[in-house]
Amino acid sequence: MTNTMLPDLTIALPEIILALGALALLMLGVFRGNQSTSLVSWLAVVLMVVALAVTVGEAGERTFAFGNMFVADGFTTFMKVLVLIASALAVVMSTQYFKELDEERFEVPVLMVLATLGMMVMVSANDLISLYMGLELQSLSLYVLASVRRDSERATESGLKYFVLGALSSGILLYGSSMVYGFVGSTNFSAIAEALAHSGEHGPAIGAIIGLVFVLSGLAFKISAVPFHMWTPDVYEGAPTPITSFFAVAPKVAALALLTRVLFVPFAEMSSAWHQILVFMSIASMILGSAAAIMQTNIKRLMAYSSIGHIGFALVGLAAGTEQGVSGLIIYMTIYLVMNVGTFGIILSMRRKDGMVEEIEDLSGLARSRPAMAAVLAIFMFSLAGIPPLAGFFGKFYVFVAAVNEGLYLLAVIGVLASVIGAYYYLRIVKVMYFDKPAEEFLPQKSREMKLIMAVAAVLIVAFILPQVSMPVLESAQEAARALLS
Amino acid sequence: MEIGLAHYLTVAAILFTLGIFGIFLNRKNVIIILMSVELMLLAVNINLVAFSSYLGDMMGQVFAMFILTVAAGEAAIGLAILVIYFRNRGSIAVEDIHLMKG
Amino acid sequence: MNDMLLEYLPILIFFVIAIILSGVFVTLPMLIARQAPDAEKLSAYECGFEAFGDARKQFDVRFYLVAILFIIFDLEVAFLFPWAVALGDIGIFGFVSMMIFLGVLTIGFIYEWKKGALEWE
Amino acid sequence: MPLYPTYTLNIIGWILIIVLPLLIAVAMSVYVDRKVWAAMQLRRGPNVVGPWGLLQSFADGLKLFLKETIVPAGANKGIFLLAPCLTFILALVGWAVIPWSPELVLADINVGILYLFAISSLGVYGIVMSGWASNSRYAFLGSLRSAAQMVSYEVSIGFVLVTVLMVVGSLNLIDIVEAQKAVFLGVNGFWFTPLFPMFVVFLISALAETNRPPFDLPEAEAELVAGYQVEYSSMAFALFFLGEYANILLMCCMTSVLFFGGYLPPVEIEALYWIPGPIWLFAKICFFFFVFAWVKATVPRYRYDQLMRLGWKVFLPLSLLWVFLTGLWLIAFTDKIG
Amino acid sequence: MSIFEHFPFLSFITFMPLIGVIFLLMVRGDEELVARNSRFVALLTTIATLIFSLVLWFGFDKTTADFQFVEQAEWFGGGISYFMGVDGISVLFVLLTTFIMPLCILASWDAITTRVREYMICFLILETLMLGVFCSLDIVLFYLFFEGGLIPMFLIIGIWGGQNRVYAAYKLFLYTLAGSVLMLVALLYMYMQAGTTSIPEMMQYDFAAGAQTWLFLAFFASFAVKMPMWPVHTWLPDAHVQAPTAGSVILAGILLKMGGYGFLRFSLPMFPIAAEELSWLVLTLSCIAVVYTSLVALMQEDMKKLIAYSSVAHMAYVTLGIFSFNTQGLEGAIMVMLAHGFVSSALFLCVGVIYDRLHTREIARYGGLANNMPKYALVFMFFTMASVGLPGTANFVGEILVLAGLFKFSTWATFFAATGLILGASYMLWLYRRVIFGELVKEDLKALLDMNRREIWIFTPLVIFTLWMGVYPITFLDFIHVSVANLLQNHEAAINAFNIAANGQ
Repeated sequence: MTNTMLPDLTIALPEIILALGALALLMLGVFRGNQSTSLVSWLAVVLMVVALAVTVGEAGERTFAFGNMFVADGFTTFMKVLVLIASALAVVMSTQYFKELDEERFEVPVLMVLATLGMMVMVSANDLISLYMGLELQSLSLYVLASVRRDSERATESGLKYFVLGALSSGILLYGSSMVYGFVGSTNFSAIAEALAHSGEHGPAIGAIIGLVFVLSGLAFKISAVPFHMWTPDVYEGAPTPITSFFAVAPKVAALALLTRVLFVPFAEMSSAWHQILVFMSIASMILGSAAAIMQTNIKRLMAYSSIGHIGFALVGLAAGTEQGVSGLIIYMTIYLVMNVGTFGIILSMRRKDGMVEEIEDLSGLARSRPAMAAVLAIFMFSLAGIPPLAGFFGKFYVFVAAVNEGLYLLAVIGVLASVIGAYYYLRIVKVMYFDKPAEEFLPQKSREMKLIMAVAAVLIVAFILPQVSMPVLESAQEAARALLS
Repeated sequence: MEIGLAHYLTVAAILFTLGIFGIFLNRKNVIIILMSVELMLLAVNINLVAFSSYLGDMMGQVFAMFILTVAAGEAAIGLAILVIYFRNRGSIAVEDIHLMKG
Repeated sequence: MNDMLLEYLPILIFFVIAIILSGVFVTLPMLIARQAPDAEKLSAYECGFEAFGDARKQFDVRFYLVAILFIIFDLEVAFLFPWAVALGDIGIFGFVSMMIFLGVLTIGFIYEWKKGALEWE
Repeated sequence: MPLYPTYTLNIIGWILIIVLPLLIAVAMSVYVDRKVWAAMQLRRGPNVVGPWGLLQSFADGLKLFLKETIVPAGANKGIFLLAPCLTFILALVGWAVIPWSPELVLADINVGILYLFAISSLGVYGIVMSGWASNSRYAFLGSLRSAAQMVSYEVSIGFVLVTVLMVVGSLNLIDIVEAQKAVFLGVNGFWFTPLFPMFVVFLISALAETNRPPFDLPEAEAELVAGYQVEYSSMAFALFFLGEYANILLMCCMTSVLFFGGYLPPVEIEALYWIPGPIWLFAKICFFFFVFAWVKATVPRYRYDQLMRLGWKVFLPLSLLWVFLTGLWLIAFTDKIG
Repeated sequence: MSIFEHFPFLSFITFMPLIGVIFLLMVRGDEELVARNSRFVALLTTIATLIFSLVLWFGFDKTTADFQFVEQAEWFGGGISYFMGVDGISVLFVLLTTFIMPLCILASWDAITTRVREYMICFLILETLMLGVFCSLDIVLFYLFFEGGLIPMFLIIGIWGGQNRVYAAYKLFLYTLAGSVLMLVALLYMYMQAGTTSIPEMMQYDFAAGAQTWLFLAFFASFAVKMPMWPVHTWLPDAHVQAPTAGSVILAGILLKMGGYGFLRFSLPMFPIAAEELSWLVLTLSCIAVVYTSLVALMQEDMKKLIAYSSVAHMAYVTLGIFSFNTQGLEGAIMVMLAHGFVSSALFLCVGVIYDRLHTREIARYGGLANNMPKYALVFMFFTMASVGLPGTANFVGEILVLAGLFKFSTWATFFAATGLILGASYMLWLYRRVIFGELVKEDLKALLDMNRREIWIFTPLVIFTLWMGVYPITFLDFIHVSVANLLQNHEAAINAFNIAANGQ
């Protein structure tokens, strides 16, 4: 028994490291008190880096563990790397923020590590049970993180909303899982795929299709795809900004990875059933994300709608339903990560004497008072809008290539038109920064790490046209997609 | 009348629907929402156990156990968030949750 | 009706009898004894003072904390029950797994302890 | 199928055979309680009604029966009356699964201990409902305190049960009792094994679980004017009272079954088996009830913070540790795990 | 030629301005000093680029239709490569760009006083992107440059523009973007069909006739906006009016040419059948544009707006020429584009000269400038005449070729185009009369000084080239001949093949 256990454990080594590390950090924090927050944060980052190294080091052929509940292959490796990078950066960005507020809590980095652990499990899930466990570990940590500033009305309200709708989505997902289990006969992805492949002439049972729809809806909540996006703007606005920046990237990557696996491994046979849904969600997300953002005055809210829109674009790749589409999705999420981390870095730097500000108007004339910051933000905005030659364009390029290749012309046309609408509000930020009268100056960003993060992100966005930068991403994305579908 | 799988599924479906309606139609109290969520999870558990017995497969019951645990954690966290929310706002009425509009 | 359910039939009947019994106990005095309510008698007892305000106001958050802790631990107990029964079948592997689980639980417990969730004064 | 009516009637008969003596036992236990208490304080206790005051409890009951049922104006009437009923019902139905001898058990379900655990957990509802429904501060606070106390100790009880289950490997109460046969040196009962500390924890937790002194804070007459019961009168109050004592007896019974060999004789001697199981069990229950009364008379009342500390910071870690140690013990000295 | 084959001239020229950007970023000191140094760095960079681009002028082999100065390197994988090269159609546009840029920098010398460094950075980046558009032989690369130009242009108009600059900047950006994203979808389709993104290879690929129509329309959406064609031209007057002088010059001189260049590079060779079938649409729109915008131009109160509308009309000639599918038409179209690059640039500069002095473009505010600004009046007159198409100036050659070509194709269209010529003459001359002639009555006008030496330096080369093109157009036509002939040959071959296939069924 012991011998058969050992290989299992090594496959999940990154997760185990994170789990044990989170516990150790919790103990460290609770014995040393809140003044150890920065230490705990840095150790959390170290932990994630170690997990990252182990993940990369272990990359290889597809292997299963824990009775096929857990899978590791090229796809999981890539997605985990993304998740870990996003999480580590979010931890770095949050330390400064809470220190300035004088509200340091060592629980924040610990919760972020736990959420990351949940995401890793999501990415590697090969069973409805492990899917649910990962998802919930992530979600529960995020609910707490959203309302970690207990004395802020907005933070608690956002936490409450996030919780209620998140719990609802989990319920829907579970109901779907139970239907799938009942009508297909297993919770294991491989077994479900096997069963569906032999479902005979009449195709899969109607119950299985209903189950799939419910599972899809539940996951759509997590990636905030329309029509399950309602929580996103409020939660983004209310949560503390570094937490929002965490929300915006890592969970989305993980949930999309999960969604991809769910669609392409167990339910590959039912692609005709989910294809329509994805096309609809994608179109609705792109349009709503672009159109609703125009009215916003709060930049975090704007980013919320922006992320809804971007999820719509990423889903274009999934809707294509091909290896090319999946690799487009992966590329999209990689670029999305860099852009969002950078943008939130800037938002976190919007600080005046009397605290943080987050209205778009506060950026007025930034180009005069802080030209470098304005230039960097402008780069991110143009990139988010998908204007070439910045990286954001390539993200869209690759998903649309996949869509067009599959003959989804309407989807592609609607997508590019939505991106034009989207360009309008990204331009508005550029306009405010460059064309408007200067508002009160921001305090300088003191944190060297933050400056570095923003600078590196901006450079990556600009330098993506260089094959030296882009080729590794493109190639590994293709490999990851191939690994998933093989 | 023999109680079969269909009956369990129907009960579960009714409970689940009640849960969803409880969340969306409820205009009074957040606690009711939390209870509705629990109701949904309960419905899922009924489903899973019924299927498990029907299929003669233990996985469903294992799943149900996991859901039970997570539901407890979820309830705990939900109540905790509700408590801090109440401390800030002095109300848990649903119509008061409107600081941010979108 | 299968045999397993049959085992529970006595319990069901027991419940019915207990309910009838308690119902009788509560209602009979209402019929037999003289009922003469008045406002003073029906007011809430506050050591002789007039009751003011709502009795169901906010209460100490620690009660709530205890409730939460109870949910968590009681659920773990619910996990331990089947485990304990099946311990003979699942062997050392099962034992170690559950000990890891309890270890995690203990970490959480230490956290609560250090955070003062268990303090009452 | 045609057997059902007779079967059911048969069961009803058995139930009445349990319930009626139980109610009498409860009444007598109140009397015994007061007698023991008085004796320890060198008083005489009730001695007026009937011979040696034996009918005192019945007189009290009759008095309550003829009292006016007062439902406070601000109360939720339904819940207010339901609460004592619930307490009483739960205190009774727990007895359904108690094995009086290997054959003599009303409902020999295979999850007996789980059933008992569940029934005793539900007890907290009656208390919370009464406190809430009374719409009175004392009642509300008292019920909260009582509920918190009960759930706190229930956690430890849960872990104690787990240690027992680990050794037994079954949830059936008869299995549990049988497993205690001659565990060590011919003594019947887990108290004579490394589980002894768990027995102590269980006994003390049982005191707290039933709001008995020294843990009778929730209804501390001096501070909270009887806590959640403050608004109750007449039979509603009596039901609480009866339920409480029935619960105490149930706890005594559980202690006997879990650690003292239930219907088995105390030691494994063939001659002792001549005395039937129910009598052994009854004797053990009496013994533990005496212990309860003894503790009430001699131990000073705990402060609330001390009580919670004992539950959470001593019993819970201790029982958690014991789960671990029991496992080690089973691995090292038995072939149960391996 | 050997040296040209190994040295990446095109990349060098294209990215040269970026080297200037790096220098600009390193400029340190107080605002005044930074501004002065920035101007010099930008000017030197553009002049250096111009000098290097002369290699194309002299090294270009006019006897072949092949792409020259070709560079190709692995880039994104999947067939997307870094592929640069010029042929007879594009080489002149590259030269036009490098030629106009120093003039733009000079024109902004005194006009721009705030954030000079950023201004110059935007211009240099814009130059790189514009050169890239004309040099790239890979559709992805092309699209990058094509779209990327929007960013600096948006900033130039938005930051240094006039009163209503935000509106104009938005309009420019969103109109152009909306058009070009449709082209993107078409590009993706072509990439998927042909399996390559290389433009020369794509020219060889036969797209299905049904698909061609859609592809053509998608490209049309982009190029028509960029051209701009009626009715999607409305962004242009706004952008011109609000942009700083140099911005208008770039816009009129080069950016508008991208649309025409796109038609020549993509629409005609890649979708010959659709181009033929839809030529009625293009011609109709162009004819409407010629007449309508000329009439609108007559009504204008604002000088820049007037010239902007005249640009729309001129660009309509370009489309008329292109879609008459014959040598005269195509060559004329290219000539009109080149000529318009000089002439309209010069006209905007002329407006800039007096705008810098009086800060208004309202025609009614001027009058009688001939009295105190004789040199200016002369230059202005020269370019007015050039715009009207006076023989001996650049426009004349192009317009006459276009009309000749068009006449072969459609008489009706020729009629409308000729009407446009007359209308064009009237609004330009009327503008000139109102600004230059008449009594010099207004006090502030009397104080105006004539052109200074810098301004004369700006106009001199423009005058020279305008005359050169008008008097000896062969120099330029030599570059174009072979490529155009090749283009037409392929076009006709494709049409014939299609017709045979259609009849054969």
